[in-house]
Amino acid sequence: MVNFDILRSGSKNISFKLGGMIFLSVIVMAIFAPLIAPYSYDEMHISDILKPPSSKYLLGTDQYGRDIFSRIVYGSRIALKVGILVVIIETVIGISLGLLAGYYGGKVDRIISFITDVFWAMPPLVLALAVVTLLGPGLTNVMIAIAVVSWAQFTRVVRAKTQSLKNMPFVEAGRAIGESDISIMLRYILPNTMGAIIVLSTLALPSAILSTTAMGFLGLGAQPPTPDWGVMLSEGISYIGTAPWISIFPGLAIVYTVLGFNLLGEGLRDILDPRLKV
Amino acid sequence: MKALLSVKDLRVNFYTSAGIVKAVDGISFEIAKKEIFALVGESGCGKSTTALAIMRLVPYPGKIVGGKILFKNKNLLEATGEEMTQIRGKEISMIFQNPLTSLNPVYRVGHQVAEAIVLDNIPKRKAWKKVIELFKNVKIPDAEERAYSYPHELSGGMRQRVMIGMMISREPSLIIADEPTTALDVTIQAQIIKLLSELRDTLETSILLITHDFGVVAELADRIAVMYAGKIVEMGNVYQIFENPLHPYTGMLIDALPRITKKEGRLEEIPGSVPNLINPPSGCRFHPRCPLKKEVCSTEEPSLVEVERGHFVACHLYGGGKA
Amino acid sequence: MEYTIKRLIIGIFIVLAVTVILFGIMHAMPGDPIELLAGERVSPERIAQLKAQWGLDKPMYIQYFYWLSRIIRGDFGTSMVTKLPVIELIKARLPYTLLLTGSALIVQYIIAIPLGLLAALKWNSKIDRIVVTLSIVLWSMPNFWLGVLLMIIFGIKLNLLPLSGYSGLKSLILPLLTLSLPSLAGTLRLTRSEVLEVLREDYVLTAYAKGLPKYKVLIKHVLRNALIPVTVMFFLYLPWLIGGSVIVETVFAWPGMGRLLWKSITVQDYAVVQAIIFIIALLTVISNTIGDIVSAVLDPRIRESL
Amino acid sequence: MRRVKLMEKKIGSLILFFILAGAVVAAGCIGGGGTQTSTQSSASSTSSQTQKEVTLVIATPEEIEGTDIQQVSWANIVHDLIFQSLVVYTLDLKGVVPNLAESFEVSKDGTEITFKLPKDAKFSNGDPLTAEDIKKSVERYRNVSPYSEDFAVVDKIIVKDSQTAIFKLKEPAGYLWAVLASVYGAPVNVNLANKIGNEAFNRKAVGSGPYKVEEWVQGSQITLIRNPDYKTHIPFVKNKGPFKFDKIIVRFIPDDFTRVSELKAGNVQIVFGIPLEQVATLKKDPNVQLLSYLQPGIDYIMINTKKPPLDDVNIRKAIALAINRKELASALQNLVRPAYGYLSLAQVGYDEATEKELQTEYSYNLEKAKQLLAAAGWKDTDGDGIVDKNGKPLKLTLMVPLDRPVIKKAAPIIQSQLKKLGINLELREYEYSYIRKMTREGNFDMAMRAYWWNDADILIYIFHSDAGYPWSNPKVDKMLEEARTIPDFTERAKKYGEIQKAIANEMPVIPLFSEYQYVGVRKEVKGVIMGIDGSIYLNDAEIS
Repeated sequence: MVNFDILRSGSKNISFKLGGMIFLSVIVMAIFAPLIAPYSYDEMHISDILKPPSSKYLLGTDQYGRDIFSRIVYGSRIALKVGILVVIIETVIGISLGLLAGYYGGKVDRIISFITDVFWAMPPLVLALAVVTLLGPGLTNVMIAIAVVSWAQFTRVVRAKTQSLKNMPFVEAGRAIGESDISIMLRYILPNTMGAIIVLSTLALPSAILSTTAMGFLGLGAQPPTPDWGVMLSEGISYIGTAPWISIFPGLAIVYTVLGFNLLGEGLRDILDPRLKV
Repeated sequence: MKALLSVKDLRVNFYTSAGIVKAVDGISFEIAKKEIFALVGESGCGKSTTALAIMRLVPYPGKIVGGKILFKNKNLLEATGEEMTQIRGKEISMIFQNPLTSLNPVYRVGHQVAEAIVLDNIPKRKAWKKVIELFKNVKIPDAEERAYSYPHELSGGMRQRVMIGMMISREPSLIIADEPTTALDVTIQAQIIKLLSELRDTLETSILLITHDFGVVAELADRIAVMYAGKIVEMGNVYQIFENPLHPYTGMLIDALPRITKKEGRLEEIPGSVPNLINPPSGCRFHPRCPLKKEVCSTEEPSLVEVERGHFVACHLYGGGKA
Repeated sequence: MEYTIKRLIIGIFIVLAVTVILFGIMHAMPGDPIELLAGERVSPERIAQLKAQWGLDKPMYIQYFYWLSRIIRGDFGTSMVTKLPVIELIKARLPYTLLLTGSALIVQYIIAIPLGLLAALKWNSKIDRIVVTLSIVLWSMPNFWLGVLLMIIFGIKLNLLPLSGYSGLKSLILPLLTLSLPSLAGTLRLTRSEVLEVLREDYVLTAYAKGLPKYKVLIKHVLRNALIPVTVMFFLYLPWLIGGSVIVETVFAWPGMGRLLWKSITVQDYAVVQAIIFIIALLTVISNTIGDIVSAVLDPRIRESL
Repeated sequence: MRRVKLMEKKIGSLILFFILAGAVVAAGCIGGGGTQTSTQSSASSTSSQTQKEVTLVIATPEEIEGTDIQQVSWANIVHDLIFQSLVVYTLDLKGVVPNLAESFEVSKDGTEITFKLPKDAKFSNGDPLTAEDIKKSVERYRNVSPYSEDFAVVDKIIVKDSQTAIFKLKEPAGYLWAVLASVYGAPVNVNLANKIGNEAFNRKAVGSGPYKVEEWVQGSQITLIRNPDYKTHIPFVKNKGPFKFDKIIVRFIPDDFTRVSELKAGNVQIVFGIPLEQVATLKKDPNVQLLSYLQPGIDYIMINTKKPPLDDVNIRKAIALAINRKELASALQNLVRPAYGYLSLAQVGYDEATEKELQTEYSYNLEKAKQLLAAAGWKDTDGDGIVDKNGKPLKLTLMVPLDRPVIKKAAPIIQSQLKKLGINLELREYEYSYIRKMTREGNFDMAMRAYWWNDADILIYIFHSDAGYPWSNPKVDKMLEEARTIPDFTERAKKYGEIQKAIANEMPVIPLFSEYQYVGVRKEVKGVIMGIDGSIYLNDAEIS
């Protein structure tokens, strides 16, 4: 059939741009939080409890009279921290196991695949809950828990990619000139799996953030007075009748950020993953 | 002679984010009944696009932007989707380059052929019988068994035979064969070529042969059009082209011939490469690669002129410029 | 086939591993059901006494083997909290969870597949963009948040639907939506991308070339092939079908397995958690295998490799 | 090959079949449950003659563990409806009055309590309820209940005649009333329990309460139908006979928001466990009335008196003084009552005088607190706002129970109040029971806890050395042991007054407040009576 690759190349991608912009805006919010936020995130105004949005409190105040806007701004730091750290842990585990399994195959592969399957067979949220209940609540433990339940997907992808790559001529070449297995994995194979990994990470990040909010909802989130969006939201829900702003705005913040990352991921995949390039 | 298909000034553009690509840029040719007409050129020169344009199957982001395609004096470019459905398979059918990807992996090959046959409201059982006999016609051994195989269970040659069987099943008056042999190895190629020429005689169909392989052309074609960068640069009957190639490009293609068949027809011998069609070279599009170029070549675009009866060429060497 | 059998054997080991891990986690957790339940007025001695009654004083591996041997005999044990047989607790909730998740899954597929197809066919058009963006937005919502919003709108402001619990099929609607909308987005996008891929296959051109009318091409050649992975996906959902959704069931006070599971984790009702996880793990393995078989049945190329 | 072809079709239909089957089966089962109840209800409605049956719907946050009060570790409204205690406290907790028992008397030395049962007393399943059953109940309680020690002081029970049971005590025990007057001490139909086994009995227990279990839909609700034989001798209720609702459905709705929404929507008439953030709205709601009662006990901070620097009483007192309970209360929208002593007025043994005394001594005084810290050598030398002693800043962690909403809400405020004192307090949220465990193991700095029991005797489980917490004091041990044996209510209160002062003097535990508890009742429900400790009486209740 006609070959369109020349024609397709460099197709510009809306969702990527949009996602990128949202992503940047969150970054900016996180970095310049102290400049943007009018108050500190834990500053209580006992006299101004549950005040609706006003010029004094842009998005109103919560049950302690803390400025919700400020908390949301600072919260972006938490969200990013959670997302990024979780993804880093996942990718590190995923890549190393995936590379080993894919490259060596045989017993190594069977063992690693087995472990992966085991984690695959556990209901993620349940496992996460169990882990957090075991480690005790708190952001760090939540992050660990989420990473523990969701690294498997990375392993699977990297493994598959590696398998398809390891017999490619350029890898053979590497072997021919006597490169060590490690350097072949890191210098020949890994770079070629990066596309997939980047896509997977950008998509894993928002789901990490969502999982955190879920944990927060079940009361296993960050420790007060940390302005974690999930915790803010779930605490606010009980005020939804009297003071909807407490939960609505953090909710929107979550949707905004997660949406941004999802768009970014979608875009990246369209660009990097030839299977879906149209 | 009365033309079965005549393409007039056909233009197809691809609208990519990188820019507009004039994949087919105003080409015209005719195909008579029972004639085998070959469209030759390197990949990316627009010959396949021409074929798809005739089927009205140009894929996104391609668009037919001008010209006429008269088939039996009916302009296909004005036909409705419904009418095209009637024409496809029944009047014009198309054999594709890669027989593996061109058959649906999840259906038995017999089924896929029968699917076409039943369109002429022939009862299923009859249709199956017809499939078997078609398979016999295209020389598929123990056809009854094969009809139940899945594509991946067949060799490349067999699959291409199935494709051919499928495309002749409704006795179309024109078959477009897009690189029918490229994906096959040499021995099989010969068989398929033989099969095609026989079919032309038995079924009295015309064939539009799309290929980059002058070997195939030499064996099959009556008339030939050489395409370069979306334009026809030379057109004539098989003797005129082979005995007396006028356009330097044609010459090079023919010179490359003996080596082609060995090297599965890659044209390294021709220096330079297919030009970028988003902003094609000024003047004659071939001049950057042309050994005999004059300065007009880079400024003026030569037009297609008839230098001897039925032998056309677009080149300044033959005063093509005056037009 | 022997490939499938091999898969199943590995599967059994997977299930065992899962139970071991969770058993480990559960028992490593601080405190145990007895302590969790006992009020202020229970003295340390009494607690020790009760623990002995439940065999919690034994070393962990012994407890595990007790549990295992009981499971093999099909006995899921007794809940320390309710003192009722676990199987009974599960039986009581399974129908509700099946009703909720089952119908959620149906709705999800019924809506997602046509939309996905539409989006793919109208690729890059307005419709496509709208559908895709919408699905990503849904995809990006915390589902308890979505649930509460729905509650406020339909339950309180409009007062159209029951808010919580199970009182007739009407109370199914809100949890159903909350559950299916986000996951719907997933299926939709899968369908879309698969269809897009198939649409670029040569055999689709072939189908047109031999004169098949558009609808035939779309149904027989495009959908038929594109839906293979979507169908397989369906089977990977099955475990969740039984497991229920912790969050949605909590928000809507739905009397299902998810809530039972969550509550049992918080009070560390070992027997219950173990039983449910065991069932889910088992189901995961089984449905993965079914997934293999189905994809084999649907795709002859894979059939070879089995 | 053709076979496989067939299979393709099969799978397709199989998928569909599965889903449908699933849904149908599900619907089927549920429908089954439904029909079952409906038939039942028609039966009961015929029994309640002409007028159509009246149903009351109650919502509670937690599902019951079981219906057998002797097997569960905590009681709720369901048990109050199934069982009937021999006696109850008066609404102000100043005395005890008969309930199931027709009358009772206590011997002068307080070691002998005689209960007289009405001659026609019955269990809700019709079995006769005699003195023998009282005896059996107590014995069973001693075996199966986690609180088996409640009756430890009972030496033996003498069945004088079928209607007279005499409790012989090892020593006088004022605190025994707390059990006898609570549903925990209520008689259960032991014969039946033995016949059908504890497991079955826990599913459908039988007492002599105003209602009997009809159907318990696990994870969802329990349906109770009226016990026509019910009879009570409580003086402060008008209706001594069966209740006015043919049916009471108790729904278990864990999610606060949902539970309250259901009350607003009128789908339930009575809701327990109103979260404090909803109180304001509900007070405005014209269709809802809020009944409030005070927590029978206090929320407090326990301090690890063995762990430096908290082993220094001055620091503990400094912290106590730095906590501004008034601000705390207002921050919690005055839904709590500041506590300076260790008992709330909803507890037997509370002593007003002591409370006042402790209040004057320990109410908020940041200056004094700072002086105490300085005296102990903690000053802010590096001006970072945090006091330090030889270079180490004062950093403490406070364990916060995440399953106790009010305490959880108070924690960050205390955090910010102690900051003013120059203490860097870190919060750590855990399950309440985990915190109890950690405190028992002495593995903590400070921990927020609470107790709920309407008798001062609860103190013995916190402050007596046997309770196993870091702090103990032999003098206090002795006082606590004495206090439980005092039969006279006012005498006992005095004793507990001294005890509280003795404890406060070493401040191992900082009292914070008692929570106001709210029960939401639809306006159309009239005649609900509630005691100051939250004990609720529906005898006179009816829907208008």
